Amino acid sequence: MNLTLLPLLQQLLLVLAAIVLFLSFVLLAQVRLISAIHAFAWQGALVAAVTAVVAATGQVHHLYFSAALTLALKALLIPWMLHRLTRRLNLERHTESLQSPALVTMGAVALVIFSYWLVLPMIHAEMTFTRNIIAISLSVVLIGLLMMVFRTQAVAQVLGFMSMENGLFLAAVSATDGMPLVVELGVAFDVLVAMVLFGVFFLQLRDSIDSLDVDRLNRLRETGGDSQ
Amino acid sequence: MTPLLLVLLTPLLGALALGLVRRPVVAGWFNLGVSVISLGGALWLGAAVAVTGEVSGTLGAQLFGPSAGLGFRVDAFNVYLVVLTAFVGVTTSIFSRPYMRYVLEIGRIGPRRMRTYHSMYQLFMFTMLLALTTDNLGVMWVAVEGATLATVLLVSLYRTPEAVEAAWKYFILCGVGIALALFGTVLTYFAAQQVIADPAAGLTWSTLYANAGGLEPAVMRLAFVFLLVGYGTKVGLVPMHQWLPDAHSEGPTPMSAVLSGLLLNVALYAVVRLKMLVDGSLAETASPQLAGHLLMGFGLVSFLVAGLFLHRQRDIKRMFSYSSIEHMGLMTFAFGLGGPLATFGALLHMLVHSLTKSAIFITVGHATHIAGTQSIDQIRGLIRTQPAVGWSLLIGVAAIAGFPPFGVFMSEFLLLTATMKSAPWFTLALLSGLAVAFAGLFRHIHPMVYGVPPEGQQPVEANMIPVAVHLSLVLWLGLAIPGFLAGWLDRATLLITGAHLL
Amino acid sequence: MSLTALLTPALSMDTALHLAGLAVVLALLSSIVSLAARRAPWVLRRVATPLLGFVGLAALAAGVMALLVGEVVSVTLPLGLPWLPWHIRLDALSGFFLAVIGVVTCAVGIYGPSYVRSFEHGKDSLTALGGFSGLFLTGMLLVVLADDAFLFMVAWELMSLSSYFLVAFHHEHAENRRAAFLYLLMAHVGGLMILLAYGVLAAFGDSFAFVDLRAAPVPAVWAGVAFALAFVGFGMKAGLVPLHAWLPEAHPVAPSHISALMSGVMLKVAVYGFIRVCFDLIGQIQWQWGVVVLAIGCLSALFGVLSALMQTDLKRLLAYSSVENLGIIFIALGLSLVFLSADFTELGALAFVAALYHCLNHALFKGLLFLGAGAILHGTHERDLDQMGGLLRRMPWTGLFFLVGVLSISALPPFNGFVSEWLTFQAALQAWQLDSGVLRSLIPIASAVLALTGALVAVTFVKVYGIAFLGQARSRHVRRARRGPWGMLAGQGLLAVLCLALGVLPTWVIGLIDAVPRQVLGDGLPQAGAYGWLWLTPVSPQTASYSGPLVVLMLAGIGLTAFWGLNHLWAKGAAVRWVHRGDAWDCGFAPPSPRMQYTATSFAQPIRRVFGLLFQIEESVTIQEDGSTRHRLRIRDRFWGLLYLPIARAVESSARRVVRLQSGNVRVYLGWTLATLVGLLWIIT
Amino acid sequence: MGNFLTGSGWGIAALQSLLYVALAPLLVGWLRKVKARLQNRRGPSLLQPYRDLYKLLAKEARVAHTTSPLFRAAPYIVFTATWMAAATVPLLVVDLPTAAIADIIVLVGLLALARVFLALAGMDVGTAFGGMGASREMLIGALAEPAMLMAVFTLAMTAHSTNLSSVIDHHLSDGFVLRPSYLFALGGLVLVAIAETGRIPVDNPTTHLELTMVHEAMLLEYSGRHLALMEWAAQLKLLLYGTLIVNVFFPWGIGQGLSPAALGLGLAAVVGKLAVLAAVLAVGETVLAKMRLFRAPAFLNLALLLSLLGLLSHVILEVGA
Repeated sequence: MNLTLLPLLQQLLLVLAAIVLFLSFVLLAQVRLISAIHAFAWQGALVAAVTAVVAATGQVHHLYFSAALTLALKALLIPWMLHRLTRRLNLERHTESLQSPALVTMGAVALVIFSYWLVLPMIHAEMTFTRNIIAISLSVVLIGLLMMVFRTQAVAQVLGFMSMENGLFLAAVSATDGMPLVVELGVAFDVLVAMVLFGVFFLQLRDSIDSLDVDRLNRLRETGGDSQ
Repeated sequence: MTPLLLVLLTPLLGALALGLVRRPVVAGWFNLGVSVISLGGALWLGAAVAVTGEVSGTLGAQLFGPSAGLGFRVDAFNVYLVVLTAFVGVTTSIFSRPYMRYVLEIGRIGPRRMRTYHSMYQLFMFTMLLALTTDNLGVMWVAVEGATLATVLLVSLYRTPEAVEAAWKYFILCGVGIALALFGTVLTYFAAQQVIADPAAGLTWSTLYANAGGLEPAVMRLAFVFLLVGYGTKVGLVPMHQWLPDAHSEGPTPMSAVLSGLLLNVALYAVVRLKMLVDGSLAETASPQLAGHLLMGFGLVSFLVAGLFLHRQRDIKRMFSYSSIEHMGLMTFAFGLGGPLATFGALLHMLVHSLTKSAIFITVGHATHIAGTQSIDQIRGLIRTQPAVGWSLLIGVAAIAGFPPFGVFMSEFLLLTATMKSAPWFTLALLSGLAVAFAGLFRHIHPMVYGVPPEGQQPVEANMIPVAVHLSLVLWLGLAIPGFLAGWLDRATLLITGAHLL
Repeated sequence: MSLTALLTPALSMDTALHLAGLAVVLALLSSIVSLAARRAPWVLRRVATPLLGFVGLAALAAGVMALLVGEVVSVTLPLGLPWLPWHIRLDALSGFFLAVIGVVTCAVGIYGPSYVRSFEHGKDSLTALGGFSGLFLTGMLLVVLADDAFLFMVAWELMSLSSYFLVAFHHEHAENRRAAFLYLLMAHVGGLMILLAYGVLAAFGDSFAFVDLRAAPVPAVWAGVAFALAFVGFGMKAGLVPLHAWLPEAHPVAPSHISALMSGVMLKVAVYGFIRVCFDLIGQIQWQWGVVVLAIGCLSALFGVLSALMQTDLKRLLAYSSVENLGIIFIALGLSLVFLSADFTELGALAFVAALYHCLNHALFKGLLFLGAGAILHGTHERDLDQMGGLLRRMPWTGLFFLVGVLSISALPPFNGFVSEWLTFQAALQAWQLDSGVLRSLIPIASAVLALTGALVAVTFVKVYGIAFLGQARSRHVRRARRGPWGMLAGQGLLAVLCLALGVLPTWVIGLIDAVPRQVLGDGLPQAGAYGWLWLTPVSPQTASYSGPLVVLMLAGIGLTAFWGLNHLWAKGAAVRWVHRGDAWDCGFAPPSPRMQYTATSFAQPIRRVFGLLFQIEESVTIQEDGSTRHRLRIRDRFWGLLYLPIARAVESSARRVVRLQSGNVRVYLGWTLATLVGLLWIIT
Repeated sequence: MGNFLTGSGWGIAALQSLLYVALAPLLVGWLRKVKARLQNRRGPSLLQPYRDLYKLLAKEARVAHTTSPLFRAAPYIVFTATWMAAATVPLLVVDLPTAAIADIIVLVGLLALARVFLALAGMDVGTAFGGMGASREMLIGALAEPAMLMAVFTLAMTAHSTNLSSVIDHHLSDGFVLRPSYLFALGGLVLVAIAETGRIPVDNPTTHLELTMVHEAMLLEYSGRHLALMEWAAQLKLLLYGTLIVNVFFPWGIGQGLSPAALGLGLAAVVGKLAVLAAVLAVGETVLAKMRLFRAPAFLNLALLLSLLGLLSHVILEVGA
């Protein structure tokens, strides 16, 4: 793929996607919760921007709508809700360090390479542009998952989850010019409801275990103590 | 379209209305009424499908244009699941009415949460029915995610630390799984865009299936992995199953019955639909059976591991949820095996497992009510205290363990036969798995139903009609499969595998 | 089924089939009627259990008729899978086993009503007892009648499941629950094996109907696999060593009349299954099968009888003895397989008939003995031999019938057990005709084992009878034993009379059974009755002959003459009092007390020392503080440690390992998801 | 078999059976006489066993309170079964109908029947000795019976018949053949006979020390005619085994027709052979001592081994292929 041959808008698209990926790394490594929420908001905004750019390149009008939706939801509403929740839960100053950040970051890098390797055989040569975008979004999804694995804080886990959704959205928009409107509306609605429910659960969790440390959720298990 | 609307709108409107009904007693009856109406709709739909072979159409075509609306397709495969879902919905709501009243009486929940419960119950039914009937993969995803959202509050309904924990795990794991499934859906859509002109139809299953041969194999392969891991989480395939026992054991018992009996089926239904697409796409490649092999692998692992899990259980509801994992594993294996015989067996197994397992969960609800605990060690002498409950539990477990003359035996017989024909060596694994699971179930069941009850254990008011109905149906299916059902399943088999069995 | 067809006295297969159908319907009816027993306990005693007697009668009539006519009749029922309806078929083989089921059931039907009366005031559910008894019989009858694998399996598992509920009838004792669990587990595994055997055959045939299985062109290797699976599956049900562990646990804990059915009949149904699959369906017999069956049969016979000898619990002893008898049946079947594989059809038929005859005999005398044990249990509430003694004087009729059972099972002339063992020996003695030297030398060893077994059985049952019925009572409740009701005695009496009749008139019985090998193997025993009904000459008159009637006649003649001569003629001549009662000789020490008698344990002590290696024996003598000594003896089945415990431990330890998956940490769970995803993605590219 | 069933055949059979009963005490008398001579005693008269029997028959029978009717029935059953068993062994001539009624397996069965009743009678009294004797008797019987069956099976397989008459006929028609299998079978059968008839070294028929008794322990409570029948049955059993050994392994002299000459020759031959056998037995008993009970299994295992070797050497060495 020769970058110079691409139209400017597509070049812009690549830049934006790269920043989305970078923000995933930021999310992964960020120790301060508030900053992580900010990073997430930026990621959402970038995804919205990507959507808008795709809408502009492809003249797909309903994508403008989804761009607005994404911006509202991912960049504004959800971060705002998270913000409010952290304040309510007295977590503004909460920091959380990964146990071995270097290793986790290396793992994330490996996942990026893996994603790229994965999509390599996928598509005919003329569509390399799309393919690479898919690789990026796949990496964002996987890093989101990785973040959920390594973050012990419930809010951080939700951030990871939401960042996965960002990756999905990136893929949907950039590779396929967006999904049918019904589906997109449905997905957005589900994400919103999920966020509301997450909020409910933060409160329930704090009520029941006095903390949002998911490692302390270990009552339900089979190991330890003989069953008979 | 009318029956379809009846099936879908009844629970949706019911959910909204139930959110407003304040009196728990009324809500219980209302819930039952709503379920009965949807069952009526489902039966009507079934009759319609029996006559015409397939009912399809688009809802909201006027609103969004013919291609953008909600496409529906009800064929032999999903219609029996629709009827099953509506049916179990009714019987469970029969059970749920007195049971939840008891829960309310002992103060585990208040009237407000009771409202949530009933409303979510119907919402959950709606999402499942939607997932089953829709022709759009995207909508299906939305519906399955919606099912998660609807049930997650139910799991934490009791607000005990365990319940909250279980709900959180359920939410996170299924959320992640479903997100991965969405990625798979996106990839499928992406593959579809290469071959299907109308972008709006790119997620319509019927269209995709018709063009399955043209879908890019490399993309579909990738997509299927995501879909399998995603929906597989929801099916409860090992090693993504961990949410399942937690959610089943901590939620209210009627919820466990529908989760185990229905939700898992719906997720498996989704996997099978997608497998059909992938099979079409991979038919010409070097590994045409890839999807099947993956399913077989996951199925077998789930089956064996869940069987072992059964041996170390302390909680009766957890135990039966592992049993559900085991059976879902078996079905997954069978669908993976492919071929008309295995598919027919798996379809039948879906049916009988749902019926039996929901009957068992209902009985377990009564049993825990009698003993006042879910701990296996403290449930004793049920047959003496309340013979109806004790015997139902024992017979239900015998049925689920695959003893004739119950239907589970029939389907397991078919599955084993099919396995023996196409993959004889797996039979050994299946057999040892069955034996291990069997031992695991019965070693715990025995002391619970037999023996001398503890001092002061009293019988409770129990409505055993749903259990009796379910078990009689399973018995009937074990003795003879009625012709119309056989024809139905055969048509579904034809849809899935392209070949008749009969 | 029309009533007129039933009433037509004509002997025809259709009538037989109708009778068999009637038996099934009656059994179901008995089961359904029992549902009322919850409200009205008398239903069980007055309706449900007597109905079983009629079930037995119908089955017996159907079976005998099928044997007499010697043809085949089949029908299809509109049940089952859409493409595999239930096939029913009645031929000589099914007829024979129907008769076996029928005759014992008949006796149980007579015996049962008085026996179940004692449960009416117990806590255990009478509905369960009656309902599952009926289903149990239904299952057994349908197994024998089934003509496709699916119905066979349904009936088979129905039989297992309902008998399991009967084993768990007295469920308040933990060991009974354990027995029931073990039973059900092994029955399930065995059932799966059988299913697999059918599956292997069906893979080469068109469908699961027996017609197609019979016609299936199975390659030799797969035939061997099918045979092995069937042997393991049916052997598990038949209680062959080392798959016998459930049997001595499960049979004793069921109510006694059910134990009689389980030991007397259900094990035969397993034999039926084995014969049906291996002789009839697979068909192409290989000599290795015969050797395997022979070896396992020998092992079971010897181990079974030695274990029986070690027991002190009467019903457990009887259960172990069933293992031994099934071993003998399988020895005969093994011989038959060996001969058939070498194309000696007539000799194969001889051994086959011996096996069938022993099936029938075992059903009769084991049924009789279990009913007797039930009568003792009813009269004394005691199963422990070491508490019994002197029962012959308290329960003379039961004692007499039990003695008949003891003599029959010990294979003593002129009772029925002897005839079948004699036939087996005759078959074994024809080994010289075989070409293979190895087989020629193996078969004599098998017959040596058979001989040893026979002798040890005699020891075992001398012990049982001597300890339980003779001598003096060893406990107070046994001293006050009650004579059983007439119904119970009549049930035992019927079987006792049959035990003698089958020993005295073997020619007639073999004439009936002959239809089975003629249908299944294509050849019978034309020589058996060549010299009329007095003489049994299975191979040829020159080779061997036995005349049961004359033996009885002479025994009775000489014995009575001697008795009459000595007591009357001689007594008149000599003017002395002829019998004088007195105390037993005390050797000049303390007068004999019941506690000085040999006990069941001490009786078996010499044999225990001789064959001790086969068991895990823990024996210890401790001296108490007060100077008295205490002897502790514990005998365990070696196969537990060799076979069962390792499997149980393996499952336990893998379960313990597997549960680590459920560690409780949601992050670990997510890690699994991630790992699975990455792993799968890796695999597909 | 057909040629067996004639009227005169039945008559001779009855005569032969009576002869068994009549001769049995004589054999014991002879045995005791020889033994006494070997021990440098004069010993009782040859007819002493007859006198003993007569004396017992004339005495009153005492029966313990604790016994059941079985105790009184047992002597008749034991006597009858033993006699019946003996009747099937050709004494003077072959081809009698009694041989067709019951072959060697039935013979073993009848002896087992007698043993079972003997043991049951022993246990019926309810004393320690009865049970002890029964337990030991059954142990010995359990081990002896298979050995005996194996030994006779060797014969039966050679002659292709389990009918004793046919076996003897076969031997006579074959003439003198040296068969390894017979050597083993003979050894086995002799050991079995010693054990079964309660001779030294397995049991001592003359012992009066309760703890060492086997056979006598079961008879402790018997008296009068019951004891007489039991003793007589034991003597019959000895004669039976003796006849079996001499007539099967050394059949020469036995009559093959029903003529008086054949009968006379047969009688003379069998008396002579039995006299020699008893003398050999007496020598054996004089030089050996009684074994401990738990050596008896080893003794009988040897018998079983010999018999089995006989059978194996038959199928391996003599049938060929």
